Amino acid sequence: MREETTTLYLGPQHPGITGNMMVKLQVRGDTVEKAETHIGYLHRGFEKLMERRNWLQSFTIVCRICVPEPDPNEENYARGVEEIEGREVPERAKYIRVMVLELARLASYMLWYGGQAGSAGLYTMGQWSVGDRNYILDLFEELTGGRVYHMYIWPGGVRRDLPEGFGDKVLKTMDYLEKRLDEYDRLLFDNSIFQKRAQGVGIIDPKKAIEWGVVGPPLRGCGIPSDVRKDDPYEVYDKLDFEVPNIDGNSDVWARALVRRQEMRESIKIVRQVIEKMPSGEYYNKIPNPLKWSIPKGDAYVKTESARGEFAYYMVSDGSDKPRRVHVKGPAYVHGITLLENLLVGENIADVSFIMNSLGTCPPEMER
Amino acid sequence: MDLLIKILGALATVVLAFTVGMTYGGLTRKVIARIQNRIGPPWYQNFLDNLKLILKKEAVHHGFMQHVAPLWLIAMSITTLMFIPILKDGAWFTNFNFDGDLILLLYLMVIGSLGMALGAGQTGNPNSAIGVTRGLTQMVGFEIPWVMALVALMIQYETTSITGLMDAAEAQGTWLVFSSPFATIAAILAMPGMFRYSPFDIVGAPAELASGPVSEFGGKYLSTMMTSGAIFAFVKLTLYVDIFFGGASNLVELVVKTFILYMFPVLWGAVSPRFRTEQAVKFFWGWPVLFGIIGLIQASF
Amino acid sequence: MENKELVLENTLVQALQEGFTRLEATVKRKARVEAKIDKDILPSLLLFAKEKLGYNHLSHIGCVDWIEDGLFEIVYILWHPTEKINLLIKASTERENAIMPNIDYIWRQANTYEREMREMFGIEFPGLVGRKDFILEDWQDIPPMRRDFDTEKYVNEHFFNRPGREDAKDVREQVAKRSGEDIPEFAKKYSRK
Amino acid sequence: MINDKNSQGIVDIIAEYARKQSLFIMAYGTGCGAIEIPPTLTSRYDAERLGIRGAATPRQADVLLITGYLATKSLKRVIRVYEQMQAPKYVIGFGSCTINGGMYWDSYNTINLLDKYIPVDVYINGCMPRPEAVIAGFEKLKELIQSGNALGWKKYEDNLEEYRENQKKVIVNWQMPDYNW
Repeated sequence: MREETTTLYLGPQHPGITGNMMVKLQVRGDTVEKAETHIGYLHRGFEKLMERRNWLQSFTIVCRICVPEPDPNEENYARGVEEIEGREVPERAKYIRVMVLELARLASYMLWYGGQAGSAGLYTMGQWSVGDRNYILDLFEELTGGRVYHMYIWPGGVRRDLPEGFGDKVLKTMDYLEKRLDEYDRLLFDNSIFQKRAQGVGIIDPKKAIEWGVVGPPLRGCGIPSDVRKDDPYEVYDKLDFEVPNIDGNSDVWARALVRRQEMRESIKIVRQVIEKMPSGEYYNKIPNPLKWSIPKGDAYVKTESARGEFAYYMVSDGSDKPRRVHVKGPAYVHGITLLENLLVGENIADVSFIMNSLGTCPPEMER
Repeated sequence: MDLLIKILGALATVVLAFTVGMTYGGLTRKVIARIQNRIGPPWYQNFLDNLKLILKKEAVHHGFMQHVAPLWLIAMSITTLMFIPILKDGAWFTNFNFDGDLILLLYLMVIGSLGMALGAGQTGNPNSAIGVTRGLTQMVGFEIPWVMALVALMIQYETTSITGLMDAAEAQGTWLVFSSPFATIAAILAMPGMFRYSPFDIVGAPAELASGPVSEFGGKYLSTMMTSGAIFAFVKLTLYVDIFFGGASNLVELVVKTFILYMFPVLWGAVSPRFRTEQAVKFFWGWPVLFGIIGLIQASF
Repeated sequence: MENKELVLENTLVQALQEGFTRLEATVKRKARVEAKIDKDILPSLLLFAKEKLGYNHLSHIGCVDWIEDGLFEIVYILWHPTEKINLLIKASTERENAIMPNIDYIWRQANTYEREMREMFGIEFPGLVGRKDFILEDWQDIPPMRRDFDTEKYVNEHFFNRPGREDAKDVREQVAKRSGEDIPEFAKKYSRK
Repeated sequence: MINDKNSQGIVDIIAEYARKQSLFIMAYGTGCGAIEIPPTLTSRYDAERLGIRGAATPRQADVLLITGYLATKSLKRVIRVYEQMQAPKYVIGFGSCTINGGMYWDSYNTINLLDKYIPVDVYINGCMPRPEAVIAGFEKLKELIQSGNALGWKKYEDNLEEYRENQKKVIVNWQMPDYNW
């Protein structure tokens, strides 16, 4: 065994990395001594582009900020505009938004299933879950016209009403999904090798987690049931019955996996409730002529619980027809840089990609 | 005339091993695809992949050893193949085996990996270097139960030749899997490690090491290694069938037995994540070694 | 009625105003409290909020370029995990030779935000460690997120454009010509000349 | 050269058949289009039945998928990856952003016109292209390969100076070895 350290560049071209980013590792033997995240391979300058586009044009590009789960971006943008402008949203639109957000969460978690299992070498899981994810994308396609980018939740409501019989289709998909989730459990969570790989790896100190800026499933994996849907309820989440998973675990990869496993079931529960309670009425509070649509001076800090954690926008309007500043803060901004760099020290190289997947590092939202 | 048959037989063996090995590779992908709810590639996909790799117009190498490593591997695979009786009594496929061949085989099967280690080391890719280290560590893991199983058989039947073991099986009327079950279990548990299928595929794990030792090998080098891998898979399967499952008296029997045996690591791999290196070694030194010891005790008394 | 709902928020405003004299604090809405402060006493306010008031989660640091006033406004957004309130602390600095106090000893994740601001706005943080290049690589122009940076001009200078874009056909007119219909009156004013 | 269909001998036809039926995709998700690659490769669309599968390193790959916009920082790595691939190699420009910049046409950090920097054999348009469109793009590439017309790599070799000039216009600090083929 060699004694000196080796520099290992994990990425940007690397099958194990979650997207287009790079982690520079100093390894001794099989153990990581130092990790450094390098980002910027996906930087498009969204915040600059939004300064050049008017309020409605900006709405079409925000969904591109996060690829696996674009809807929290639309939701944030719409809610931020509504908060600054004081625009009312019809009740039906709120329910539809919640449904879309929860479906997006499910789709994102199913991609996570594939990533988490795939980084541990269990490719069958990814084939199943990413394949089944298409059923959710089909629903999106019928509702919004797009599989991945929906551009559906916009200021004032949603872009289209639900198609005929859509609720039944959603319920049918949910029934199917629930059946499949049990099979996923048998394949992944009951697998003793996966348990051995996941337990005791990537431990976040629960006492420090809040201070370090950890949010979302990693924070809930520490036994701190923090969720924007409960803490700062938006849309109609305060009228719905769901639970935030409270895992009494080790705050390791395994605990985070359990959080996501339970949250998928909660999401299915929420979607069912939303379909059941869906009010009739308007779905859209019409905005004025978008070319002349100015928004009064003001700022807003809005946040949405995405599949990876709290997704926040800080939006500033200077009273003109274009946003002054839209500052995006994705959960991976903290998880993928400071937290990851600290968690990886002392871990095995084999677990680097595994931990990254469990934190949900997503480069497009780190660098926008 | 004898010599001619020997030479032709050897050539036929290589062709057979290549064809069967590659087809098994294709069928494996098909089987795994069916498990994964997919149609999967056609059974001849691996032949096409291999052909394409040979036909690549360029293949960069980083020095002499990288040139040699794939050739080394394929030479070792063919040499090993030569010492294995493919069919029980045929004049054609008995090849060059002699009395001491089981011990020789143990060495030959290791030497291929060492050549690979040298070749991968020269590419300068840290992924390769780490992959090789892991490969050698893992080899230490699975070699122990495997050698224990073979030694148990050698003691029990007082022979070190494969044909001797096959004769013993014929003489007692049952396959060795029934007369020395513990050694067989130890050997079979070591098998996925030998094939480097999940859960023991950490050596070339794409998610960490970008396919590990082979990451700098492309074009004709990769093709040579694929060929060598196919032949070596056939070698290992035939060896297992010869030793534990009574060998085969015709090709159909051989193919059926090896394929059924092959499905064990494949199916296990399809539903397993991979072990880390130390976990893999721990696994091999757990139950498989225990079975090996029981096998040895059974053989001694 | 309203005061009853915003009890926690109002207590926070009082606590802030008692602790610091040169500070304006207002309740924006439920769970959002805003405070404006001078940049010199910003670190002590952040420490006060973290240690004494329990706002130990740094959610976000945002930066807005007010080019008309010659100011950068930096917003530190904190979160109280049990009282569930977001505290927005705003501080300004001059655009020329912009310097802000470095706070990554209070929250280590602030380091990332500060590196980004240094790169994107050109704000210096004395004592900040970390590579100069964070998101961009070999950037030679003025920091791109400043409002006086013209991205379209930069694009035209550095990148290629697909030929055929220049003739810039008016889609409306083309469609009208093809279908043989007139452009509606109300839409004519948006047509290209 | 074999760019004329009539001059293809039987060996060429077999060779091109093998090449087109076995396409290893470089595992490099350069942009947001990478999100539609997993569905394309997994159970519903199953590109593996068409001989398309992933390859972990550039040495083993045949197809470089440029999935969407390319930030200038990424472009440098993409060029390096492309040059490490072994000929014959093919490039698929995936998504509108590779064609004309798409909705990032005025972004200071993304290039607009991919084939000024590396040769592109097939473009797939859309934002983002559906898996069906991706598979259709691959079928188009297969047609080109079978007829011997997927010669982007040849074009790159022949016009290396021109490509280098364009690349160096964007990449300020060219700390890369000049590649040996």
